[in-house]
Amino acid sequence: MDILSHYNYWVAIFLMMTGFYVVIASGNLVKKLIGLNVFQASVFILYISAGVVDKGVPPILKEGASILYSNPLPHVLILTAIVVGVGTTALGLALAIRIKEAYGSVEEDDIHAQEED
Amino acid sequence: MSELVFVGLFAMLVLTAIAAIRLTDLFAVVIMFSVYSLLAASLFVAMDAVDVAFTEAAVGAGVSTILMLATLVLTDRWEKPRKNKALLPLVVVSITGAVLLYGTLDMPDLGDQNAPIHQHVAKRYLSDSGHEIGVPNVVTSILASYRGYDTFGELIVIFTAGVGVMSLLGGRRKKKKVENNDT
Amino acid sequence: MKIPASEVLLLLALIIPVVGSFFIFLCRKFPNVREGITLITGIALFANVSLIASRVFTGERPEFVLAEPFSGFTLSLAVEPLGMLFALLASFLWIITSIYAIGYMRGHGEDNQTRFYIFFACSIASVMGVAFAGDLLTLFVFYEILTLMTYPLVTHSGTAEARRSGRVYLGILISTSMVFFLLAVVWTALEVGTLAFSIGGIYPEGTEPWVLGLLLALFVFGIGKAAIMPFHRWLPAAMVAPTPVSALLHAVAVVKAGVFSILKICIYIFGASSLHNLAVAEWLSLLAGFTIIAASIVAMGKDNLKARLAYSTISQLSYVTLGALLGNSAAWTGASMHMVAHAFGKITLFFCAGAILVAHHKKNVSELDGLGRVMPFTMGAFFIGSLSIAGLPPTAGMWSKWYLVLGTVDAGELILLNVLLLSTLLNVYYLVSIPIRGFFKPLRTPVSGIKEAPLPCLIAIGVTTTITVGLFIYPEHLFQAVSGLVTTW
Amino acid sequence: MTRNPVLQVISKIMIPVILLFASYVQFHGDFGPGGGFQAGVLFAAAFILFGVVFGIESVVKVLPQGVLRFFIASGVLIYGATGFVTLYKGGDFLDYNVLSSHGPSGQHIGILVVELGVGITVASVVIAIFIAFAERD
Amino acid sequence: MATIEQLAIFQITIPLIVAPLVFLLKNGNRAWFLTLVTSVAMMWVASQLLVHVLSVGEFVTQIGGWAAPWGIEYRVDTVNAFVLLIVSGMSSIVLMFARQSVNQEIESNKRSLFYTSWLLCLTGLLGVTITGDAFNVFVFLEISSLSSYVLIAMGRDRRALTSSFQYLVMGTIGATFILIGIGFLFIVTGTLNMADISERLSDTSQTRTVRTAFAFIIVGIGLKLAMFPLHLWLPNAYAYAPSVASAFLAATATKVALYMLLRFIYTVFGFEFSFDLPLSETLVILSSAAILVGSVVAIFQDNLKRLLAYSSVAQIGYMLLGVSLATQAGLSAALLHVFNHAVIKGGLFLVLGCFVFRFGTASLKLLSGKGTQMPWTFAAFIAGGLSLIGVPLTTGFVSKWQLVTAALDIGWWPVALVVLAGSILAIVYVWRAVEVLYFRPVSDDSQIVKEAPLELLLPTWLLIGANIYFGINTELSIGVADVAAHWLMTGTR
Repeated sequence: MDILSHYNYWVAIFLMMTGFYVVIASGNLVKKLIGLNVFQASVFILYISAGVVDKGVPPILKEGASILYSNPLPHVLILTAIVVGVGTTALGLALAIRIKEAYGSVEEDDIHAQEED
Repeated sequence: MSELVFVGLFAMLVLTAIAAIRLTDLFAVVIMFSVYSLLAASLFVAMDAVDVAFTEAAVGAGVSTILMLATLVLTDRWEKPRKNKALLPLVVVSITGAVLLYGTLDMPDLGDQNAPIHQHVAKRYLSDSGHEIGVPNVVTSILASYRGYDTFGELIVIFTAGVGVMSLLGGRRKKKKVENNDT
Repeated sequence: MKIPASEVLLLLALIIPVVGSFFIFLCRKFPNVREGITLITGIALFANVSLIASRVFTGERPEFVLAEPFSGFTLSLAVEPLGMLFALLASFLWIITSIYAIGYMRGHGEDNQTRFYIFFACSIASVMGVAFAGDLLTLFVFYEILTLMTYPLVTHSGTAEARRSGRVYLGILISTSMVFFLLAVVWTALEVGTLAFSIGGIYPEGTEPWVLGLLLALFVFGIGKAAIMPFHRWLPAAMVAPTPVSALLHAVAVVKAGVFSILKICIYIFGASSLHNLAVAEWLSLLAGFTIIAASIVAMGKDNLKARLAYSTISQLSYVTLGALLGNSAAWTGASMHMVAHAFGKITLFFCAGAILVAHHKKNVSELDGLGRVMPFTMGAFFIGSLSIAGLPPTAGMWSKWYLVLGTVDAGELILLNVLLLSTLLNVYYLVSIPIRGFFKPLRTPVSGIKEAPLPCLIAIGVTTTITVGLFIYPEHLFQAVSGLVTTW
Repeated sequence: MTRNPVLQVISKIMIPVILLFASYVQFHGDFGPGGGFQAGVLFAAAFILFGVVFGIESVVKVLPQGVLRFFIASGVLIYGATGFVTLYKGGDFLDYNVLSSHGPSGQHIGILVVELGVGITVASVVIAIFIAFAERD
Repeated sequence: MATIEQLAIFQITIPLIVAPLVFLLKNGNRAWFLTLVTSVAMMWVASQLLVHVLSVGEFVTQIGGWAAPWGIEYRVDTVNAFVLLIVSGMSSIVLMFARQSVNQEIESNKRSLFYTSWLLCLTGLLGVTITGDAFNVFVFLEISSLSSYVLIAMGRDRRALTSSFQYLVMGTIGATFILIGIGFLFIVTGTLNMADISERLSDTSQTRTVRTAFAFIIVGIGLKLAMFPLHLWLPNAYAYAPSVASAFLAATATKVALYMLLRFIYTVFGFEFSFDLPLSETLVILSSAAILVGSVVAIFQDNLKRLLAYSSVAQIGYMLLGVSLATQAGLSAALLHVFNHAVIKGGLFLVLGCFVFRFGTASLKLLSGKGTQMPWTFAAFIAGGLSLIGVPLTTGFVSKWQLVTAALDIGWWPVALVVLAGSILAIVYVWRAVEVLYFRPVSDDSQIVKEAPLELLLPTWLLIGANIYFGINTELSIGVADVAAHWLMTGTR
């Protein structure tokens, strides 16, 4: 196994983990959501890079016998996943706004402090 | 050639992601995220996923960024530093990452055209969709026909998100009172 | 009128009290009607049970399957002589207690009397379920229901003390049964594949002794209602309940359901031969012996009359457990008879305690000096009752104790023989002494004339006392009933 | 919102272009990249731009809540109805082959219709979300 | 008359198509009625499916005219037909209860949105259950998740917002984990159809990639399932959601997640692969901890809804414990408890709905002594509580019996002891509530209320009655659970 032939996955994993870290370590709700987005977008990179074919072209059929196309299936899946992601983000942001209105803050620490008393 | 593009884009993605972690000005973080999306979109183009690139650009750099900015206007621009820096997140993330790395060890190489992912279902789509569907863009064929049901689900997700946002933010216009019905 | 089949009668034994409680609920606004219904239900139940008994003692063995919740394991009713005896005892004493309760509850001005009568009836229904349980699963189910149905009676007054006692009551009884008893039942089900009671036991030959021993221990400790130490604390706690509850449930129905279950399990699940070979059975019977003595010693220190009676009950229950574990026919005969004898003796004592409470508001033993002159009838009954508990003539208790002693001799358990004899002495000291002081010591606070409890209370006391003595003079019926069983064991 | 005349003029030119491009993306998805979802987002982008430049009230005036709700629902209904039509015609759910005697042309019709449904709902949901956020100011 | 394949399609598509119609309605009562009718119809469909698979056997339905793995298919078997019936049935019963409760708790202009979300959530749960495609699972999972975030956020308390947010974050992490896992499987097999994956895995199963995929899918589902210690979102979410949403979600959402877990363990990865990994050991430790910790924490809750929520954490532990035994009896006990717990918790949350309806609170402190004012509701609470404890003649007892039997059968007596210890802890938390509700002096005398209206009491007692009915007559519940477990273990009927 050629070590360098997997760098795409490894970078994607590094990116995923930065996003994941922001989600669980940050106390700011909006930043958490941004982290979530980075996390998901990096998963998308993982999927898409798995669909790459050396010397391939985008999967739009052309006349010609032996054209090498990239794998279209990951693209379809990720299109769906992107949409799901934006739906989640919109909902999360709307919640963040309501939380700000109800608590006056979007920091987890402040919110906890208010709920304890 | 494409390898070089990949490496360059990956390097920039890493830099933006790290910047997004470290910044506390959320406005800058959102911009970083927007840049991140655009870079990802470019990467997708380089990886032959033009549809995905288009969508990622429109959604990540477009819709999401606008919504995030709008949220920042309504909430706070600056992130407060946390009182206690917990070690736990770092541990969790390291373990998760390590497991993922372990998982990649048996994966096929990047771009290997003999990888199983290219052999089974996808192969048939590429070879048969032309005469079965008659649409040149295979992504569209799969999206709307072979896996049209998933797309229906995707539409429902968007619908759900719309319903959710309307139920959370709709109805009470221009009222900015802090609710405190804490019973 | 056509007399229905015995199976239907069995079901009726469960239904009658439940239907009765429903009517009690309907008539909650009319106390006289309500109490009338209680009595009618009691009489109907006793008639029903007697009818079953008349058939069972001629050899009929009705069975009735209620449901089959797990494949192969049913909820079923079935009658055998021991259960029959228990059902007769409980249903008969329910009538007596109802009469007593009417006097007591009114005389004492208790709240929530409707709730009291409803749950009382439901408890009796559960007792019938225990008595007529056709298999171990059913026994377990009704055992648990009985605990729940008696909880509202224990916490009747709703005071902080009652709630605390209720917690102890529920906590110990449910915990022991949910963990030990249930575990033993499930284990048995897995081990044997059936839970039906059968003569000679159900465990197949060659079951590992440690398995049998562990199971026996699980059963004995799991049946917390038998109040073997260290799971006895619920019984004194339950004494916060109104006296009729203590009298019927915690001298007769509930506690007897416990020892009845142990007896039944020893006879029909383990069988004599299994018990003989088990070291654990011997250890447990020694523990029962310890409980007999320890509870008696604790009882001596209790000034509160009901508490003293409660500890006496703990001690007496272990007689039955002990007899059950000895596993020979003399011991089993003694244990069965003791269930009956102790029931009449102890209920008399509780009735007396309640009568004293209602008439003179006295709860403590130390206040009873000289009370014999004011309540001669009650104190006389108390004397008879305590003789029976001690196992002295002319009372029923003597016969049962006699057979238990024979059982220990048969089993060669000299320590236990001495325990029984010592226990008699202790009983004399802490129970028989009470009426003696009541008659011979001077009255503390002078009361003019005789002041007894309300008439219904006296009637009840009279009946149970008479039977206590009657069973001494004419023990044949009881003995025949029991020995009729013994031959089939 | 600031009412900058330069912006207003530019956006007046831009918005039709965006709309046109959106329509192109909507109906050309079979051949090149694009499709209902991307078109919907672009379409919404035009309205968002309009709202940013001319104020959110003007968007609400064009697309009041009720109308928007109608569009949101109708996209989903179009997609679902397509499925039921194919089911009714004896095919599977969303089996476009039965829409026409010639398989691929049935596929063509089907894809066009469902993409339209996607476009309508996506555009109107994105606009609705934007309005909901903007109205909180 | 529709064919059985069409019925399977209708199971998902009809609520999907009704949802936008409900969304267009302005009147909350009409929206409610349409939702209720749809839900009941789906319950009927599910029962037809179950009858069919029990008598004829499992079947597949393809969508879009493409056979799997090219297209997406539904796969209906005993296990998921059982879950479909539980989900649609609980939804219907809770909806019967919903009208008055929702009218009181949710602003009038948001009611139709609430019912739209309800239908979407129902569809999502049904869709996850019925589908045979791994990626489709993800899509429908997100439909159910997003709509449940909305349902929870509609609670009156402001903490509903934070708990919904917390759930959103954890739920999305879970979904993303599942997405990663599915991606890994996709990369090594090249397919998304579950049956196809399973077939192709048999050659490549012992690779590191597949093991990682397994880990991520289990953890991802574990988040959705509120598997200890990933349960942190659950107590708040159930506590502050509108009463009916709590009842609906508590009775269905975690059940579907458990089904997903079983589906992946047994039919995608396969029994041998899954239990070669230290799955059994992990599950047994986590679920025992869930039972003990969940129950102990429940004892200290002041809010009754939170109390029940922590009890749910413990009850999920019971189900996972059954799975961890890795035997058919254990699996059957787990599936049985899926059903029984749905009935118990659904019923109890409806009881709390009645209390909230009259008193506006589920706080134990504020409700002290008020049980007597609503005798029927209080009686239902006791009956449901007894079932939770596992007293004989209730469903809880049946579950416990089956679980203990299964554990003892393979000699895991410490597991049996954990189960029994859990029920003792349950006595403590249930009885604490009963005592406070009944015996404590009333905190303020001003509020004297009537018994809850019949419209609320009937569905409540329907579920509580079901607790007793299925505690005595277990032919249906145990019967189906046995068949389903057998199917999962062997792949044959």
